Amino acid sequence: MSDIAYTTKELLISVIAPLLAGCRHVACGASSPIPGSAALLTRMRSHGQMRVTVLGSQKNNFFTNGNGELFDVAGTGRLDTFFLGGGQIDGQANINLVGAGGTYPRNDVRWPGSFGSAYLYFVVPKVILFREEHTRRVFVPKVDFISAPGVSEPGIYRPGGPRHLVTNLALFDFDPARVRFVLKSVHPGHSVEEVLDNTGFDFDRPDVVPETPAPDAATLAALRGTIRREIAETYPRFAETAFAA
Amino acid sequence: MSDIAYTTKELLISVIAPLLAGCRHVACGASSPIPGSAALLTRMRSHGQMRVTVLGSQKNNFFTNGNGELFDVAGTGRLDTFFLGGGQIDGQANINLVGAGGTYPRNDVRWPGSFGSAYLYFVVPKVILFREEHTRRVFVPKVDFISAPGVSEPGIYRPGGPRHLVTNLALFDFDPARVRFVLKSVHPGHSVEEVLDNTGFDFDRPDVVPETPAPDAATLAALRGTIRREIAETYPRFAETAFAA
Amino acid sequence: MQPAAAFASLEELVRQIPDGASITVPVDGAGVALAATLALIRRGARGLNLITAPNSGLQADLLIGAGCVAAIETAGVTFGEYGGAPRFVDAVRRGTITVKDTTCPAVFAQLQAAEKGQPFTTLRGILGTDLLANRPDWAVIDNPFLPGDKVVALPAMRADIALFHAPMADAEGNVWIGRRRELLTMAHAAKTTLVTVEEVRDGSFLDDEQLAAGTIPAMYLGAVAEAKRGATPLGLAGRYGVDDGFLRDYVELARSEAGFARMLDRLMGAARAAAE
Amino acid sequence: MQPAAAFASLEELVRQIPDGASITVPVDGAGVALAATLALIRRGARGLNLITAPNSGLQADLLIGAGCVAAIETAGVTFGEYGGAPRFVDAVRRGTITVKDTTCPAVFAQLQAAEKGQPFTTLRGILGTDLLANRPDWAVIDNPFLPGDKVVALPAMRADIALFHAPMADAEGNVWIGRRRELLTMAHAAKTTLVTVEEVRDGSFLDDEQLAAGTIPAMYLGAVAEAKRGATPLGLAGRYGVDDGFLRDYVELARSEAGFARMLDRLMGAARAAAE
Repeated sequence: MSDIAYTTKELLISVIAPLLAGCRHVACGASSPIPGSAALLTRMRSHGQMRVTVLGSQKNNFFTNGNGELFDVAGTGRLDTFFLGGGQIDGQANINLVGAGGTYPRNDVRWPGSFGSAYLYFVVPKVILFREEHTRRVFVPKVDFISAPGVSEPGIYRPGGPRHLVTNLALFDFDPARVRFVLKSVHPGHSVEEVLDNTGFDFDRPDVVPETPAPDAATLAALRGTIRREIAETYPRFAETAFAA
Repeated sequence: MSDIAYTTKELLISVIAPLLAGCRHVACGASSPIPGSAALLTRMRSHGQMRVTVLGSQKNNFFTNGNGELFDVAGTGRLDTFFLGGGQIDGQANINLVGAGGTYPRNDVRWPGSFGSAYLYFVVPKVILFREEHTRRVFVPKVDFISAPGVSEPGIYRPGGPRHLVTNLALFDFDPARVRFVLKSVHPGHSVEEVLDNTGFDFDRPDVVPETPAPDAATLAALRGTIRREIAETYPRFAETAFAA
Repeated sequence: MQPAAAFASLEELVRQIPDGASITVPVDGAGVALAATLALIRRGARGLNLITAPNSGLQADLLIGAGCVAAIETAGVTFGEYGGAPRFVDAVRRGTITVKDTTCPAVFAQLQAAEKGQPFTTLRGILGTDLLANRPDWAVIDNPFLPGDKVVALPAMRADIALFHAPMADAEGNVWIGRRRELLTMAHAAKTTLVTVEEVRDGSFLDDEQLAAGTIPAMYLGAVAEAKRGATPLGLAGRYGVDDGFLRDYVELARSEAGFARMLDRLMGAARAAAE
Repeated sequence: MQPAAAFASLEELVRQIPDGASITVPVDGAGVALAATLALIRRGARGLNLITAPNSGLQADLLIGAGCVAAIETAGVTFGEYGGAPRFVDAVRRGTITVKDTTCPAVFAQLQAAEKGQPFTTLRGILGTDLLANRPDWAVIDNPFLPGDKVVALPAMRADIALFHAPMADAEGNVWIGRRRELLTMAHAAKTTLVTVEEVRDGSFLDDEQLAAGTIPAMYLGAVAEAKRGATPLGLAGRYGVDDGFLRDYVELARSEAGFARMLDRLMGAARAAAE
């Protein structure tokens, strides 16, 4: 715990970073400044052992074989962690990036599309689901369209899948054997009740749910110094606003 | 017909060149100076309509996607003509680049291997078989190993195949419908009997077999000027010895 | 001399895209031929089968908004941080275009199959998704080397035309794309390729080992047109950035058809001014 | 900072190739790591499964002659205009190595399948050949999109090690290969890649758009060793030519085991002299 004031984005970065410890290669997709910052923070602490790919970056993107190289890297086991989100996420960790309401393809709400999720969710060992908005609109009993399924039947090639879920309210683990999320901690200033009220699916939780540790002074110093500079290359506006001065 | 003296290699180039007329793209494999010279000659006459790829050349090789690009170009219909040879060639135009005698893989005679023949023979519309040595050792009743078959069963994807055979003695066409070679002309100084004596398979021939036209003065001038210079980039020793002064 | 690619004006270039053609286009920022897209809209193209390789933003939204598109095959259409793609979303909801949802690596694998002249390819993943459930043109087959192992089979993606913008062409019509190798794959995979470039340089990139490594040879190209700032208002890496203000306005205003018409006018006006 | 590739000596580099490993090597003249090959022979490697991508000459013949090879998968082993590959031919005839005959595009397609992490690929052609008849590890399957259309299925070719020589590495261990893109595919496809280079330069090739287009990123590389003239007596495009005299002598003399031993000594002596 720290007495230093911090922003919500700083908290989320500090929640994600420890989940990446020990990874050799972490990649973050487009429009992912918080996962990107968490990856850069963990790389800083890895003493040169961790590689980070920030899509959209020039400095932190080593690909020389075109846009498809990310998927080849993932398919050959050279990517340990990727981040996915979803317009809807259900309790079996199915994610929907396509649309909600009405009947596909003429959904009432149309999102951009599934991007690489239908592949990366299968082959990347540790997928971290990240969605800031924690509401029943997002966390539904059952997604309206499966862009990528949380689990697969036995016999289907599936070395990868969801392992964690991070939101503005809480951190969950995902248990693929039981096909259920497990609440691990609730962020400072929020409660288990608030999480229950805003989640449309059942999940497991311990009798006493810990509070998510606030970022410590060293973490905040790193974020506000090195990491702010590094992430600014790809996300200049985020770098200006996400961190306390 | 021409009264100018010419070398056998100049004759062979002048035999092959007309077979390439109208092609948009001709490629020649490694160790193919005679086909290469014929392709460059035809390109010169095409008024900028024909592209030539000489493997091993820097100037006449536009590939920028690695060694495999030749096969991709062929597979997508972007290559009209390629040259193949064979340690053995039989009357059904099967070619053998692997070995003869004994039992595969322990053949008595072992050649380098099949290279791209097992693919290019299927997808390149006009494959020209070229083998200078015209003997019964080469032109056998049945090859000992099929590196690539002359024809395929109905239903097999086969836009390409053998269309001509050029040797030191003669020019043949190949008729895929009848699965037979047809003698088109015998080179000056040789006879139909000599061709029959040195060919181990049956082939068709007209009652009167024409003599192969000798290279004309304009062709010889082109060969001994522009083409000699162009082929020297890849085959310097050939350029020194193949052409009369 | 080898045959060179044909140099053309923007208008001549887009005349090679017939109504109903299938077109592959790259990701926003990776070399979108936006000036050519405007020329295509000006010529009133209709019924295009747009394939985004693998996703798009402004380019797809403009073509859809202008009524050029019958169907779109895409892993995603979005303006990223700026917001959703208004004309795409509207057309999908109203059912005025056919949308074939896909996933990025499927597109890349299908382009590679077409590049090789192979009839189909296979890909891990996808099983159990509603993408697969809605793609009757995909199949599930057995891995012949591991009984019981299912893989998704995808047909080769051989578009009529690949269309993109690149930093430069040489005098022979070879086009330099640097490390944007997906553009090379698109060119290999399509029946023909139309490219706009910032500038045309003397000589041949293929004579320079460093440039050759990032070059698309002329033989793949149907036409090359010079179009300075031809990706504007999108960016071109190493040359110019994206026009933030335009994209911000666009995602707001193009929610209505009238607003879209105004934004399209703004682009057309800028293109006319640049051409004069 | 991103992790860099490990720089190593030639001896350290070849220690990463265990007996029995499968190794992909490029075509003679395309960047053969000949100095590393000699180091591998010196360390007495045995039981290698050599995969030529897609053919070879001196390198394969040396490894076979020195008794390092248990099996070779190849589309061809030859010295081209110089003549046949004497130790390869002898070993095949005597049955002391296993030979798996293949065809060039099969190798490229299988490497691309491994590069993508796909279990297998398919290829046109090959049907009706004795290649197929002798490859129980290949299969014939139906094109799922065209009933009755047969294609040959080939397993992904994921070698333990890719081994080659390149013009230069940078300080981070990124390796520049220019337009020799088959080396990139080999590196992507193998479990790890060992590279020798003519020279190591400061900075990062990835910061230069022209160099980046022809660069293999460090992440794919297990070790990089500096080896000046590391392809000799074979050539390296743009740097030095082939040693004609050596190859002429080799194809003659290496027909006998004693002659081969003399030629190998000649190379080892030259390598020692170069190292001093």
